[in-house]
Amino acid sequence: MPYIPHDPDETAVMLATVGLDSLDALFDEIPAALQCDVLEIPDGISERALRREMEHRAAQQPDLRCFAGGGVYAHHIPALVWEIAGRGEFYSAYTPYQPEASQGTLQTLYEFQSCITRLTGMDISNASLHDGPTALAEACLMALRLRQDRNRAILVPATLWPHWRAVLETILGLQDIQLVLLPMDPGTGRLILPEQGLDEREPAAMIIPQIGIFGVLEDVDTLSLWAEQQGLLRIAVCSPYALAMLKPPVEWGERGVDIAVGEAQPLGVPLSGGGPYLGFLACRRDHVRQLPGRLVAKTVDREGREGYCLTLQAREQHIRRGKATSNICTSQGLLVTAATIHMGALGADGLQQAAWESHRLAVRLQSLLLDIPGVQGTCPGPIFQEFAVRFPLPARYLQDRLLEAGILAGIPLQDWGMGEDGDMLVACTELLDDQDLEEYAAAIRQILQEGRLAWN
Amino acid sequence: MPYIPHDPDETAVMLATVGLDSLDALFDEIPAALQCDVLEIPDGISERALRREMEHRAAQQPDLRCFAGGGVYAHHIPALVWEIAGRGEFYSAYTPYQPEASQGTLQTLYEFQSCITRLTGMDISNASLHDGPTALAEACLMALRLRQDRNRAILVPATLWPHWRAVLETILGLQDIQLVLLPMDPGTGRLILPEQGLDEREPAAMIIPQIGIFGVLEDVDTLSLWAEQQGLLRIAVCSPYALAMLKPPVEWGERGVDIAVGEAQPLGVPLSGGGPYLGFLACRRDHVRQLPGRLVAKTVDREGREGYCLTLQAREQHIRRGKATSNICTSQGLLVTAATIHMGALGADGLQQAAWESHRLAVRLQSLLLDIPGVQGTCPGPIFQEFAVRFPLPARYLQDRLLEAGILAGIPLQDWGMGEDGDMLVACTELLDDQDLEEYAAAIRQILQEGRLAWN
Amino acid sequence: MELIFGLDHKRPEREPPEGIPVSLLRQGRLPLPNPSELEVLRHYTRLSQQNFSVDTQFYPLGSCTMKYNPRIAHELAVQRGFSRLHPATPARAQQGLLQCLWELQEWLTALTGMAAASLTPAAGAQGELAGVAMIRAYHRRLGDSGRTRFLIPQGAHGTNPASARMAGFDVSEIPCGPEGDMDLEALDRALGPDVAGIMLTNPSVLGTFERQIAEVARRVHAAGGLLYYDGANLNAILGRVKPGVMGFDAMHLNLHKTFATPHGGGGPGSGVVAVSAALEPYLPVPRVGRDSCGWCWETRRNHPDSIGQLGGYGGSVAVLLRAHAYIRRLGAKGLRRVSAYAALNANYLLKELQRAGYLAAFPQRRAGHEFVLSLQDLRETTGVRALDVVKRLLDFGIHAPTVYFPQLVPECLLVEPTETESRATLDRFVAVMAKIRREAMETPEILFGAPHHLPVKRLDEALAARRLEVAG
Amino acid sequence: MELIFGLDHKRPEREPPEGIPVSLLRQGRLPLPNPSELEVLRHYTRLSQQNFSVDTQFYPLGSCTMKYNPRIAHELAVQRGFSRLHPATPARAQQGLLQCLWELQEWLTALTGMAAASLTPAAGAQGELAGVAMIRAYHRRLGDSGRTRFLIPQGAHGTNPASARMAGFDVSEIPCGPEGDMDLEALDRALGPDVAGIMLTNPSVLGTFERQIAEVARRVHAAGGLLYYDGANLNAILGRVKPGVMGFDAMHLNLHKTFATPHGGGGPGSGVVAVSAALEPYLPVPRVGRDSCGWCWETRRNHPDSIGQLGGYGGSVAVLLRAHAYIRRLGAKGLRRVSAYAALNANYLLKELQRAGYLAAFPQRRAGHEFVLSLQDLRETTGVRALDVVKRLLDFGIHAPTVYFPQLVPECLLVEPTETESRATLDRFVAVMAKIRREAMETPEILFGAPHHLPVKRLDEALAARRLEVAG
Ligand SMILES: Cc1ncc(COP(=O)(O)O)c(C=O)c1O
Ligand SMILES: Cc1ncc(COP(=O)(O)O)c(C=O)c1O
Repeated sequence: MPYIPHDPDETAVMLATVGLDSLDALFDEIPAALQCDVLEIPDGISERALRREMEHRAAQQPDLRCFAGGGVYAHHIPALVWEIAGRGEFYSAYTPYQPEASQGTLQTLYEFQSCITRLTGMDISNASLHDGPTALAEACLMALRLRQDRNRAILVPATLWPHWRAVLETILGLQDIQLVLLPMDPGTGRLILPEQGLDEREPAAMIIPQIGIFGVLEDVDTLSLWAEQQGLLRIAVCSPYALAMLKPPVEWGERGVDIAVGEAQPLGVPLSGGGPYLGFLACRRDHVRQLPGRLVAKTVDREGREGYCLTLQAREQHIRRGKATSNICTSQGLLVTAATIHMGALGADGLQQAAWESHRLAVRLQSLLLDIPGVQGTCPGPIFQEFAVRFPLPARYLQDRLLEAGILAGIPLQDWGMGEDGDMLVACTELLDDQDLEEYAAAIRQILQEGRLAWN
Repeated sequence: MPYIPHDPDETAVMLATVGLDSLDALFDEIPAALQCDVLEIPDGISERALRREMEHRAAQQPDLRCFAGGGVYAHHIPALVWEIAGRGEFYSAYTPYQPEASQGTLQTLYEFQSCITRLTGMDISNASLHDGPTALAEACLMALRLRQDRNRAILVPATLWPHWRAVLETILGLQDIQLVLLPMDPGTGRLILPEQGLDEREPAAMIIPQIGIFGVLEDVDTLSLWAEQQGLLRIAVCSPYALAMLKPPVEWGERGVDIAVGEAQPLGVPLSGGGPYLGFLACRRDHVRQLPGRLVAKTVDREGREGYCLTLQAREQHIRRGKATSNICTSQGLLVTAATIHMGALGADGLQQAAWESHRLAVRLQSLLLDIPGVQGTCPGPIFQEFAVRFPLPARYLQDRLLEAGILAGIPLQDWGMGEDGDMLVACTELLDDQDLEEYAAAIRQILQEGRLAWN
Repeated sequence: MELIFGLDHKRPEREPPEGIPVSLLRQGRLPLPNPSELEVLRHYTRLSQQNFSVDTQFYPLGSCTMKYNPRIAHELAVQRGFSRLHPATPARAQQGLLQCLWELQEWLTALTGMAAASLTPAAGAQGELAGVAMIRAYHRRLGDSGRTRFLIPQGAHGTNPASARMAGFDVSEIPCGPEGDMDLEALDRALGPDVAGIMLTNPSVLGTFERQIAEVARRVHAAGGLLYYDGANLNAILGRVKPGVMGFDAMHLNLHKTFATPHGGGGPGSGVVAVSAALEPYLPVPRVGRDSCGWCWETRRNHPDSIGQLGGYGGSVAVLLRAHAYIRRLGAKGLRRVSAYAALNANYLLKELQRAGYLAAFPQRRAGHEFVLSLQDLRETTGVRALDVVKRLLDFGIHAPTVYFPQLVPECLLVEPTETESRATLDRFVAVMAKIRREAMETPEILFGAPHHLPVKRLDEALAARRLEVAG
Repeated sequence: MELIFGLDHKRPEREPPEGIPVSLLRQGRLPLPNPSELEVLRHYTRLSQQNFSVDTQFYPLGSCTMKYNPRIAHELAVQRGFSRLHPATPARAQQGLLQCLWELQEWLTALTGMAAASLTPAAGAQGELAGVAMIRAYHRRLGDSGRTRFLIPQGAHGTNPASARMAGFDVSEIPCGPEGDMDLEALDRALGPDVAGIMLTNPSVLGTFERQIAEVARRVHAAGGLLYYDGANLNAILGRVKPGVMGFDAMHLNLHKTFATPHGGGGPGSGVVAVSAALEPYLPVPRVGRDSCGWCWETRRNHPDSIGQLGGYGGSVAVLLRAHAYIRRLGAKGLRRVSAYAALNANYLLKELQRAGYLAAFPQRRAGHEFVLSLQDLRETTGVRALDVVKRLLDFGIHAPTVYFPQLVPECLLVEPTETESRATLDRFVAVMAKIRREAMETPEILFGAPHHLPVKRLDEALAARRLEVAG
């Protein structure tokens, strides 16, 4: 039962070996004035009491059908994903610095890297960053290192999720890097390119999201081509389920992008109220020395047998210290393991099946909602699994009301300080079914009806 | 994703190898008249739809604080028990007929056997039977084989759980074995021994439960001594948590018992609405050739290294066929694994801590209930974790009413066709706390109050 | 590995409880160990790694159906709403569970072509016991208590005769012909007024389908006997052939073979029994029923003629839930795919192994879901026995097929690949078997000494029985 | 082992979706494999078995605190009520979660002796970044933008300088004296109006407690700088010494080292930051707050001076829940036991290894929760390097201690046994280390060739970098 094994006899013998007579004496080098108790923390409780308390806490979150997205999605996670990822040998291992004792983790990371390169078409992927937004920030820093001839500035599209932009502001802001905003056409939800090309500030790179903040698919070829013409590095922002259906960033424009990043949470990682998630970052082969984060490579042992190990560690903080490509150390190992197993468990076919179904449901829900009197679309473009809609009542109010029907209705755009009061970003995944959509629409219809009655 | 890997090409190649052109042709030796579809079974559904449906079904069982026992108990199961027992290598292995490839399961079974011998004090334990009641039935058959000089009859105490007796009736009844009932004193809840010893029928064995049906501890020494004097084999019925506190059967009477059986469910096996559980059966060394069920022994490999294998398989049906000591084949392997890990995880100290706490709570609840006007005790004897109480309202009605307070109040004795209308068998485990007891008592007080008001 | 008992730290002693006479209490310390949590975790995690299992190895163990049991069934069956349910909970607080069990009862009844089912038996053997007990009850109810003998085919699984004996019957064996079908003349000779019935699997333990089954049924019935179907091989005909249609009166299903419950190192299982209308009243209780308030457990009160209770409660509920989830996931079509691919894999593997030089016991027959090889030729030419071959297989990370069962084929292997193995796995198995065959000819010592690469070398089972060190 | 991509079965093609221009769609097949579920399960189960892990091996990896992380914390953190929660869920539908996070925020604030905490950083390095960013913001708010330099002790962990650089600072290193304490004169020389602050761990990466910490704090503060505490070594002083009391202004905690989250093969972690009152306004958002309706997420709207968001949402929630469960389970007393036994194990092990002939880098000092050995003597007498010794350890089923860190001790091992290991495990480690030492003297080839008994022999890391095969 106990986490600490020692019994009193063992403790006494060990203390004697050390030449002390009490546990507290082990701290005799620490000035007494610095030592104290922590009285604010309650007494410990048994495992069974803890379980009871925490089950109660967990039960306070109602079970909701999830129509919220915004970069993280409630996709189906096959039972075997965490069954395996949770095995002690994965769960309780350290970063695989000793490759001979870590082939399990290393090959899994290698397979993750391979999956990401296969999804994006890029040459090389690292083995995860903390989440999508930090991956994007790292990509920007990487681009700046690659293009030291340019200004320390990045073109940031107005169609990027606001919380991603916020992270860029924090991290890039520390190095006084400029974020140059590319405007969006509110009528289409797509970016507007400057007519004359760039002004004299000459940023190093442009961020190109495959899907804009209102869910509309960007014309990635046009954007990429333009960026190529401006001599900008291109940083793609992609989502893994969308990549199962949409054109991979290696094919965007004439020459493909330079770096592709995204949030890999949808690949088998539970939503967990906001984290931990995992970002991916893939790039061209010739950019690899500026890659942040861990990288696994295939090699051979002294008998010529294949094996895997961390590589190009000279990029990393534990070797290069202040000059590393990033300060990242602990990244998202176990989530990478889960994501890799998830992709294996679904397979190409399962991933596409889920993508197709999510798309079908989103298109159908969009039309169900637009059929309701008073509900308007925001942008007409093609969508993948998410779209914005304008309700005649405040989106926050509707979100609140739909909780009662066991529905998380989406993300009110005002939560991000965007759009109008009634704007809601709504996402579908294959976890939902047609009846859920109908119940969503019916609930909205009902509330709007009530509203109309109340106002008349 | 799929459970069956073959794609159409693979199927075609394999069929060609077999020399057939369709899957259905594989069944061409089966007369057509015997072949048909199963139209009554609904179409399959996706894993995600299945999860949703089954989560809904699971949620229909309310979360109850469990005061029901009757041989199976809601003890605390440490998180690591099923974490490990559920590992694929235990979960998806077969019976360890190939010992070199099954040392994990075999050593675990050996440790289970060792734990049971240590708990009971007996020499030898098998590696599980289906549940407590079948273990008792097997013990009776074993006793009859050991005592072929005696009548095919067993002394069955009236204090044995009725559902256990029902199983004896079914199984022993098939071989027309006689169950001779030893009566109980309803005032004490204990057995009454015949003044003159046995009549001429001379049964082979006597069953001695350590704890009677009303929860009262039997005077096992007196019972055992008497049975010794009658030349009867003694079959003890014990419960593992009780054995952590009470005298082990090897010490009962003058010479100890011959066979000890019990239900091992409390050792880490979830209640699961009735099963699967696991029975244990331990015996004296000289009775081992009549032991039913699997048995693991230590041995050495050809290099002298220690290892484990199944032993005395000549007792079993796959060798001895019709003359086997039992027909049992598949037993309760994974539950044995869980029970062994459970005992390890709790340790002697944890097991005793839980036993002591269960006892303390039961004694306290008994007195809380007896303080309520109108509530009576049934028997005065010492208890372990369970006791019977007589309510002035029907126990079934109270059980039903207490569900609303999130309490499973116990087992109405009338469910077993025993006692009076108001009699309830109430159990406590360490999963409960003092507040639960107080809420139980308060709920009873309240209902009785209402009742009195209604009747006045 | 060291035993768990070596991991023992002292914990403070406990005061004896008040109110219990000292004479009833344990004296001295409880001789179980006190490890730390990490010690326990490490000990059993490491032990687990010493096992072969379906999750880690190909496991072509005939008669056992070692297939992949979808993990979703496990996840759903152990949900808190099911796992914490005490069996004494009133029916109205367990409707979700009872609905699942009721549906399963219905589905299994349909799948077997029977009239009714009871979920209670804990494993196949207990199902058999229930089955023969029902047949016994049926005859007795007809006033016929002279039927004291049960027939089984030669080579039947050991539980068959053992269960019949446990239900008080004597047993006679019926031989089979060279193609694996039953010798009908021998059957006729065996039948008589003292015969209560016959127990059969179909496909039989030889892996071949008993083609004369309708005729067998006719003759047994004509002689006043009933037919019991041992469902261990149901995977072979799932969704295609109903035992009820073949003429069987009673049967069990091994849910732990066919329906998504893993073997768990030897259980738990479930041996659900299904019967014809004539036997329905005798089904073991409790059964799941429906009344005006919903689903409920029915007891002997509802079924006074029941053979009674076989276990403490309503069966291996958590196993039943897995089977329910599995059937719901696959549906009728999916179940038919199971038998189709089980048969395809078996027949393909048989052909390829024959090509590698192995001799089929019944070369002229289609394999069911499994097949028998005889290594008698190898034994004669090289001295290598079936046991040596399968021990050598372990070295290649492949579990041994069943050996020396069915007992009527000398030096036999019973091989069951199951539907969830890929062609690549089967091909690898064939390649290894071919290699072992070459080794047997060229360097038989390698086989006699096998296994070489496992945690232990070949274990001395005779010594184990002699020393009988069965607790530590 | 074969890659997952080899497990590929063809699946039927899918019609392109309607309503999306072809130019935006993927053309051709998605180049991921299509394995069966069993193939996936087997593949990754077998891979897992090739890992060392705390659950299977002793893992005395200095600076990493590879202790037992109670499984109950995992079980509770992944409950459906937490794991299925979308971060956009309104606060009123996540009160249970928010209450846990709020309590954790309070407890960690208390434990560190700070004024406030923010849970958002995803790992230690991100906590460091947040910390130095807050210090930067603090100075700027005072109008002082000339403080462009951060001090770190020589040999500090690589993330320290990397984080400082990432926040736009230059870095200077301060040497330490022969007993591991900081060289105060060097500190004085380094301090000046351009110094923003200093980053320290205590115990330092040498495993020794910086005894002059109060004096260091006084001098840095006097020079206008602030002190940042790298919490990676908190296990050493848990519940005994509060960084706030030592004089630190900001710090992070590595919940994945000290608070029951496993390392998972390299994450996920959590680097909660805690700060003094002066820095409180700058804490990263979101933070967990309380208002009239209960608990809520507070954003930049509530904290306009915040350095901003470091990640998409509120932090590694599932990791935070594990930490919450762990603290709740242990309570204040339990936390003090952690540091007591971490220290006992480290000091005992150091003594025993010294007895076995190994040289402590700081023999005159008490070990914290870890200690440094130098194998320089071995290298000089036998040519055996620290790397050879730890590779050989792997052969005995013991994970390598940290090697070549801290960089200032030649041929060093950094050994951290943690509190959850038993004396028996430590004694076995000592015995193995003694044996390896003998091997180094007598048969050094064994060490140069190690490991010998793992799935692969020593891997060629140089070749890996040269070939750079990083995807398949
Ligand atoms: C043909 C056959 N019949 C019966 C059984 C007995 O089933 P159980 O092990 O579930 O009791 C088996 C089990 O292997 C079997 O293979
Ligand atoms: C001393 C020290 N500081 C900082 C860190 C970085 O923490 P993280 O890996 O959580 O980013 C580590 C991690 O090993 C460390 O040991």
